[in-house]
Amino acid sequence: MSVRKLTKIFDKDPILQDLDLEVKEGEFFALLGPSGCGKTTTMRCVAGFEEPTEGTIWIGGRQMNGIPAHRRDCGMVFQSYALFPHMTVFDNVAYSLQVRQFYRQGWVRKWRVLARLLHPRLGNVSPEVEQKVMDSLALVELTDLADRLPGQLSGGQQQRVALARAVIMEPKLLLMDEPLSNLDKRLRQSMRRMIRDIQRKLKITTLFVTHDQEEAMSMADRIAVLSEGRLMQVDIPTALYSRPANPFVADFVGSSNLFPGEVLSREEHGSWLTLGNGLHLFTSHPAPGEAVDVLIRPESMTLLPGDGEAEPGGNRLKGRVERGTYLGPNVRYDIRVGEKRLLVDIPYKRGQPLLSEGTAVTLLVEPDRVVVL
Amino acid sequence: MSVRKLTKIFDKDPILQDLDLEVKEGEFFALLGPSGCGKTTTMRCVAGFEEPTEGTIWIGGRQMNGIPAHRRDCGMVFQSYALFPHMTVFDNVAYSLQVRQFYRQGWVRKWRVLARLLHPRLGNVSPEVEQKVMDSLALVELTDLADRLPGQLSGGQQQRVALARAVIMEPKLLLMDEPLSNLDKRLRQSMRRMIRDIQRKLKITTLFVTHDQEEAMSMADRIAVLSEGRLMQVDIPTALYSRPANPFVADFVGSSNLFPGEVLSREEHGSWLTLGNGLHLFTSHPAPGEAVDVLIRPESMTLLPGDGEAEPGGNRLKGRVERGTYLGPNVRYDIRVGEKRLLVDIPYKRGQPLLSEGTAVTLLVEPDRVVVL
Amino acid sequence: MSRFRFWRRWGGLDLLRWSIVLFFLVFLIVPLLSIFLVSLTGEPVNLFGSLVNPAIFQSTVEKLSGASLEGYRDLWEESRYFHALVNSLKLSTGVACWVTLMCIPMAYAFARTDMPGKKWFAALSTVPLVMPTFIAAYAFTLMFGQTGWVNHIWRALGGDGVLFEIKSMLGIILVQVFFFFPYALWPMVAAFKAADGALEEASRNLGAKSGLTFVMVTLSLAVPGILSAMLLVFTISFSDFGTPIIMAPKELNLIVVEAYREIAGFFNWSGSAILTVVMVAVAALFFWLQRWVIKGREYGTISGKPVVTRPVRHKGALAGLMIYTSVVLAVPLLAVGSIFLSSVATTWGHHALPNGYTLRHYATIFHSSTSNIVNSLVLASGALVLSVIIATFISYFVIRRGSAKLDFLSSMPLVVPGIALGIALIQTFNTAPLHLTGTALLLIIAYTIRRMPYMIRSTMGTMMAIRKEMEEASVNLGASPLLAVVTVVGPLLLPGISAGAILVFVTVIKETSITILMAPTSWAPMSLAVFQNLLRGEFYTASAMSILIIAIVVVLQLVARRLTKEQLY
Amino acid sequence: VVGCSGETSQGGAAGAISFYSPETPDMTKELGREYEKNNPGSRVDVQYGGTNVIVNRLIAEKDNPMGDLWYGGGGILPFETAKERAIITSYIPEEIKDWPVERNGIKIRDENWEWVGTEVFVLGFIYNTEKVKKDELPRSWDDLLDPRWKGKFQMPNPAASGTATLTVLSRMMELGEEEGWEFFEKLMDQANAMPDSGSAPSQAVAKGEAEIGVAFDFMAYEMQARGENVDFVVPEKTPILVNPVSLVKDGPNPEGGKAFIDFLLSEEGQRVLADWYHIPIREDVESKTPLSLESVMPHALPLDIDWAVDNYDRIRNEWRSKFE
Ligand SMILES: Nc1ncnc2c1ncn2[C@@H]1O[C@H](COP(=O)(O)OP(=O)(O)OP(=O)(O)O)[C@@H](O)[C@H]1O
Ligand SMILES: Nc1ncnc2c1ncn2[C@@H]1O[C@H](COP(=O)(O)OP(=O)(O)OP(=O)(O)O)[C@@H](O)[C@H]1O
Ligand SMILES: [Fe+3]
Ligand SMILES: [Mg+2]
Ligand SMILES: [Mg+2]
Repeated sequence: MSVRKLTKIFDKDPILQDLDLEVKEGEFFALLGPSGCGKTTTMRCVAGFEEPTEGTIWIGGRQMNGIPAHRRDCGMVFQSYALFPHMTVFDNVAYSLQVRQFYRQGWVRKWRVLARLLHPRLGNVSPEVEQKVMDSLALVELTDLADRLPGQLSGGQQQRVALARAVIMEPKLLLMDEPLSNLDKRLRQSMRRMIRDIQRKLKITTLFVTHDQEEAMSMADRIAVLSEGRLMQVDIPTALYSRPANPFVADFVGSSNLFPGEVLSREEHGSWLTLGNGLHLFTSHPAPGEAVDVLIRPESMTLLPGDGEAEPGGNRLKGRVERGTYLGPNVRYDIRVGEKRLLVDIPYKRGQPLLSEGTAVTLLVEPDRVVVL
Repeated sequence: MSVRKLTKIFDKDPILQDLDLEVKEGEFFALLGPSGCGKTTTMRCVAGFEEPTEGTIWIGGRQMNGIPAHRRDCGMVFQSYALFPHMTVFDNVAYSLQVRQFYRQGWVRKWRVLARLLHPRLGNVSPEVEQKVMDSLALVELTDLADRLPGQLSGGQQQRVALARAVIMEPKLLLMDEPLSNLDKRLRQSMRRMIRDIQRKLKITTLFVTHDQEEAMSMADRIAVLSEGRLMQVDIPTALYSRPANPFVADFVGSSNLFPGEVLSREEHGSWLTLGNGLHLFTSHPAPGEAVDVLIRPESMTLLPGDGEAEPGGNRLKGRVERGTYLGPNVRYDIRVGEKRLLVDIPYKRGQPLLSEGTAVTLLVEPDRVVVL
Repeated sequence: MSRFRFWRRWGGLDLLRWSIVLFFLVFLIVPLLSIFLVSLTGEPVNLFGSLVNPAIFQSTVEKLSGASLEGYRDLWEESRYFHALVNSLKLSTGVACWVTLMCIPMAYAFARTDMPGKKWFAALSTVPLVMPTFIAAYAFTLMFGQTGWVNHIWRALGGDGVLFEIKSMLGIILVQVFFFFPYALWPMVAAFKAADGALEEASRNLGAKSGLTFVMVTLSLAVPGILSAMLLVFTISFSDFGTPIIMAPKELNLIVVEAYREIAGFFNWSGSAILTVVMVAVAALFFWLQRWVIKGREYGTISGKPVVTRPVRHKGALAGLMIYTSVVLAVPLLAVGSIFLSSVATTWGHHALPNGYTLRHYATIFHSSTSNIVNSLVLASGALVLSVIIATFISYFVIRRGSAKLDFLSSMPLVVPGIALGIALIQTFNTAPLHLTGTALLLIIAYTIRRMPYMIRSTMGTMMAIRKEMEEASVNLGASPLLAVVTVVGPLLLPGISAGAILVFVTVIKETSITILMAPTSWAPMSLAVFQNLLRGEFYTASAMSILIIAIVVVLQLVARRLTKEQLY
Repeated sequence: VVGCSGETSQGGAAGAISFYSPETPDMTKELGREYEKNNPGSRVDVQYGGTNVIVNRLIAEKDNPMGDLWYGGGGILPFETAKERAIITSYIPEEIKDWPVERNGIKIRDENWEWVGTEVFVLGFIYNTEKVKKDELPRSWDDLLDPRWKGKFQMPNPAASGTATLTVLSRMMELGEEEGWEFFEKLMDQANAMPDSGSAPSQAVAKGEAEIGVAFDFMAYEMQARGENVDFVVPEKTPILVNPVSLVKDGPNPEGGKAFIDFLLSEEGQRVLADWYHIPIREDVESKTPLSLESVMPHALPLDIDWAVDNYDRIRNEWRSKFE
């Protein structure tokens, strides 16, 4: 699947601008970006619900512009689930299979299928369809709600129905718009696994929108970061995280400490940077120019009590605790250093209380963890 | 706000059973639970959209059963945002204020307000209302979309409108049903902060549903974990995480390694446990009985190469890497130890490649990190 | 988008669209065009005939050569027509507004509450539709005329003269209000059905009491549906001549009556054709107006994150609504009562009650018109099926593809006086190539064309409420747009459809003006029998007939409801 | 030809005849049955509709007529219009080929046989016997202006009803136009309504909504027969004219049409009419109505039909511009 120079304009303001995406056969490709950056719109263009204002869309080597949506064979999980309120969960999921049957069958059975599509009491589905549906309902753990109407489901259940409905048709291209946003962590993980397995098994090219970059990181082969309809960076997860192309990506992918800085002097192993008013850092990375952006990931620092003679080496920044929050496995501290505020994550040690506000601390940063953009 | 013996039955199957919740004045209380466990239903009962089959609901010391929804003064963010499609973003947010105005005003101005409510062109809102609305739109970063219709917004934008609409009325009780599920991490964090600040500033008692326990952990004063309509545990975040009441909670709150085990022998500093076939662990915690559940958090282990003579002490488990996945700041390894499979999180060191499948490793667990349930 | 791509894009659906357009072209536009030509020539012209038959072609050419605009010139000179137009506008606007306001509470009650006795109320409130307007007017005379029983009571209570002068604008308005309100009621019920309960909850949660919530959310969201219902009543009242013909005071003249007289009294085709053209123009104006108002108000409320809407159960509200509904229904039902009296009357003089009672009239009709009953049912069903199919797709095209022309096209028949339409059809189809005059088929088609607008009005209301994602999802799952409409949009439209179905079926059963002109003897339906009796002043038999029709319709409706647990009310 | 409702196109007297008539359906059907009895194998297809509907239909079908003959229209005026429209054609029934155009002051056939009269209609007053005493009854049209009838009188609207137009025209002929109009100015003040439908006034009288109204004799007598408390007065000078039948131009089965006309004028045909309270054109047939040709003739107002036809539309337009 690929998109060339895609531009979409809603009443005069451009939502997508010259978007270029290359998704390889069978690749799991994630779209990442702030709310309102155009992810859904991109998908809708690919699926064929929006006419691109400009640009072309290719699926499996064929140009898709002007090809009706129902002939593009790409399943989609809508952000607003778009379940059929008048059909039971079962029929919602069975829909695509039934439709296919309808087109394949001879006239007599055609009408049977149609009848069923119109009303459950008017006919019943073929055993194999039933089988498939129950299987995929099992995958999303909804077997016992098969006969409910969507209106009687919880948010997460509805979302799972939408998911099952899309994957069951085993499309050439799978478009998923935040398919897991309403699921709890555990369910989300099993769903991720499920999606991944299906995707791997069937080699379905997948375009996956999520607002949760941990999700993107853990699932995607490659990730594209959008901002305001523009492509920021496309890369594999690790690269994206450790070598972001620009401050936006750096900041968006994982929380980060990002400051404008200047190069003071260049030495063989790296260069000295200043963040202004006496904050100096040594980095082992080559600095692109004079005025640079300096990125330090919260987890790439160690926190030492007092002025931390305990451990030598690395860059040392003295500061005070502003507040500490508890993030499950980690503790996050806001540390004030000069005027700057740095986020620091350190693994939570059991029984050890949070450092109280105002405690004097020293931050230790290895030169190779000071990234220069 | 409190809920006593709340039971809700939808066509014969009980959705909520004898639910007891005590939310203190001004507390930020999170509801956590798997999809379909009854979180939304609970909220709807509190808000007055569902009649409890049994049980009573108290807000600010007054019993609420039978009191119509509009007199309960509790703002709600709906899971399906329930934005008014015929009103602009601005009017959606202004709604509650306008309504209040409407009831307060004398007849003449009443009609003005009504007219405006009916159609923006038919009247304009009072300056103070306008001010407040624009402020809260600013808080959710939607100032420039004020005149759009909800249909023209992205998922996340809609969700933020719903959020603004609920908080602007500064209710006695704030009910939020997964208000951040469609927002990207950065936005989510700023929204969290906003919600927290408002909540602190106005001391609004808040009931907060989320599927993301990191969110719950970082925001809530206390957390209640539900499962299938039953209350599992209510406690402060750290306690919930480190001292879960039962396997379900342990497993649900953060990923975990959880195995049935038996007490072999008790010693003064703790006791020896076996997980079967030669897997022995020493724990420094008192074991409640003979057959116990053993919990080891992934991040509470250290991973040593080979048979890890490098570091002495602690429990040592020999195993092999099954796979490693990349989770932003951390790396998660699936380690096979005997028949058991353990999840281990270790901080990601830059440049260091993932351990390849099959690598022999040793897991180091301090006795005090071996939790017995 | 180039025609070619357009075709690839919409495939079967598009085929359908064009065939619908073709249908209207052949059975509506060409006939109306011929009417328009008549307005120039003053003589009938047979367009299709001219295509195949040189002789007819000849005469057509001659007639056209004689065409002139003088008719239109006269129109402007005749101030009378202008007054008539103004009067008609006043009347119809008045009726439309009154009816709309009156129906809102009832519609809500039917759509969103568990009002006790709902089923019966619903069945009964179609009764007014069944009565031909002549009968309705007659019934009102029986009640409010100088010797009407209401006025007898009124005098008994010490009043003098009459409660109000019935042969007046007010009289006409009353008749139309109380006998046309179901036309608006059902589409409005459908509109309220479509609203999403979650939104009302949100509003109440934000502090609005039920009343305000109703106005702000429920009502506002129903506005498109309500408007098109309003338009419907407007056009119906605008083109109804049954009532004025019987009740118009001598000084009040209405444009439809003028048109009727031109053709009935003068056989002045050009005159009446011109007036018809004027009426269509006026209607066009109002349609444009309506579309302009609801433009961009087609917000989907039937979303992909469905929430079950619970019916209102508030005791007080229910009681209130119930009383209100009964009061509104009381008037037409009393009218029916009067008709019933006259149907069992030997004769009915100037006294409050008939002079004597008999079942003779029923005997007569059972003896003479059993076949008519069957015919009516068959014809009505035929028209119904045709309407359902076409209406569903039309409202789809209109709302989704914004083809306003189709909307207007399909709604024109509302204002074309039945007699005009009938004549147009006869003169168009009474020769080869399409020699259909005198066949049941043409009759059914005529019924469909004339009554389908009712269904379209109500389906469109619902259509607007359906989110686009619904069909997108279905298309995305591999269904062609056509199949998507059939399997997803159709079922979601059900409330609208069944609302329209009632209107179509009932009105076809009572349809007179077309029937008189086009019904072949072998297919004469009940309405024809009623009309014959009416025309000969045999009001007792006519009454009996109407009562019979009413009974049949009510029963059918209850049965239908039993069979299909349809969600209309 | 797309299937036409079973019209066997086998013609002739014994074939299918489609018979257009606005007269009482029960009566016309009876006529049809009688005819079928006399001509075995024939099928009479009675097409019912108001006069205007029938005429309009004939016009509409002009290019391919469907009807064979047309009987009745509340007098001769519609037939005169029909002549101009060339939708009827002449036929001389054998039995009456020696009829004069006029018989004692009443035109009984068209000069060139485009229509022939089958019965006689008398325009007069229908009144409610419970509300009106015999001695109050108006003797002439002028008596209608008596205050006694103020607000108690009804007549159909000339703008729509042939009956009413006939009334107007006749008064014009009798009084001359100015006085004629004055008369109607006054008469309109008397009326409490002016419905479009020709039978409505009779209905109103029967119900007591009005006490007296303008109507044709047979309407009143039919009602009376049904038990209504109504009766009929023949004014001193009043329009009396025939109700014609004529052959439709280029009808599908002219032979049948002609045969049916013959039948209408035959004794059997006339008897049927007579039994329905019409005054048959043949003196030799006894009618149920209290009226008879002899009894009504003295009241006949000499009608200049040609004048009527010529001024038909003009008068009616003037009427409308005066009274609307
Ligand atoms: N109207 C209804 N009729 C029958 N069952 C219902 C209805 N509404 C909800 N349920 C069931 O009640 C249970 C709880 O629903 P609820 O919406 O409270 O779940 P939840 O905790 O909000 O889940 P989620 O996190 O997915 O939103 C679900 O299993 C759902 O299927
Ligand atoms: N119909 C429309 N008319 C005008 N603007 C629109 C319309 N639909 C979407 N937009 C705008 O286009 C932008 C992109 O919308 P889109 O739904 O693609 O965002 P998104 O990336 O999906 O965001 P989210 O993650 O919140 O769903 C948004 O700013 C939105 O306001
Ligand atoms: Fe009609
Ligand atoms: Mg989106
Ligand atoms: Mg929920």
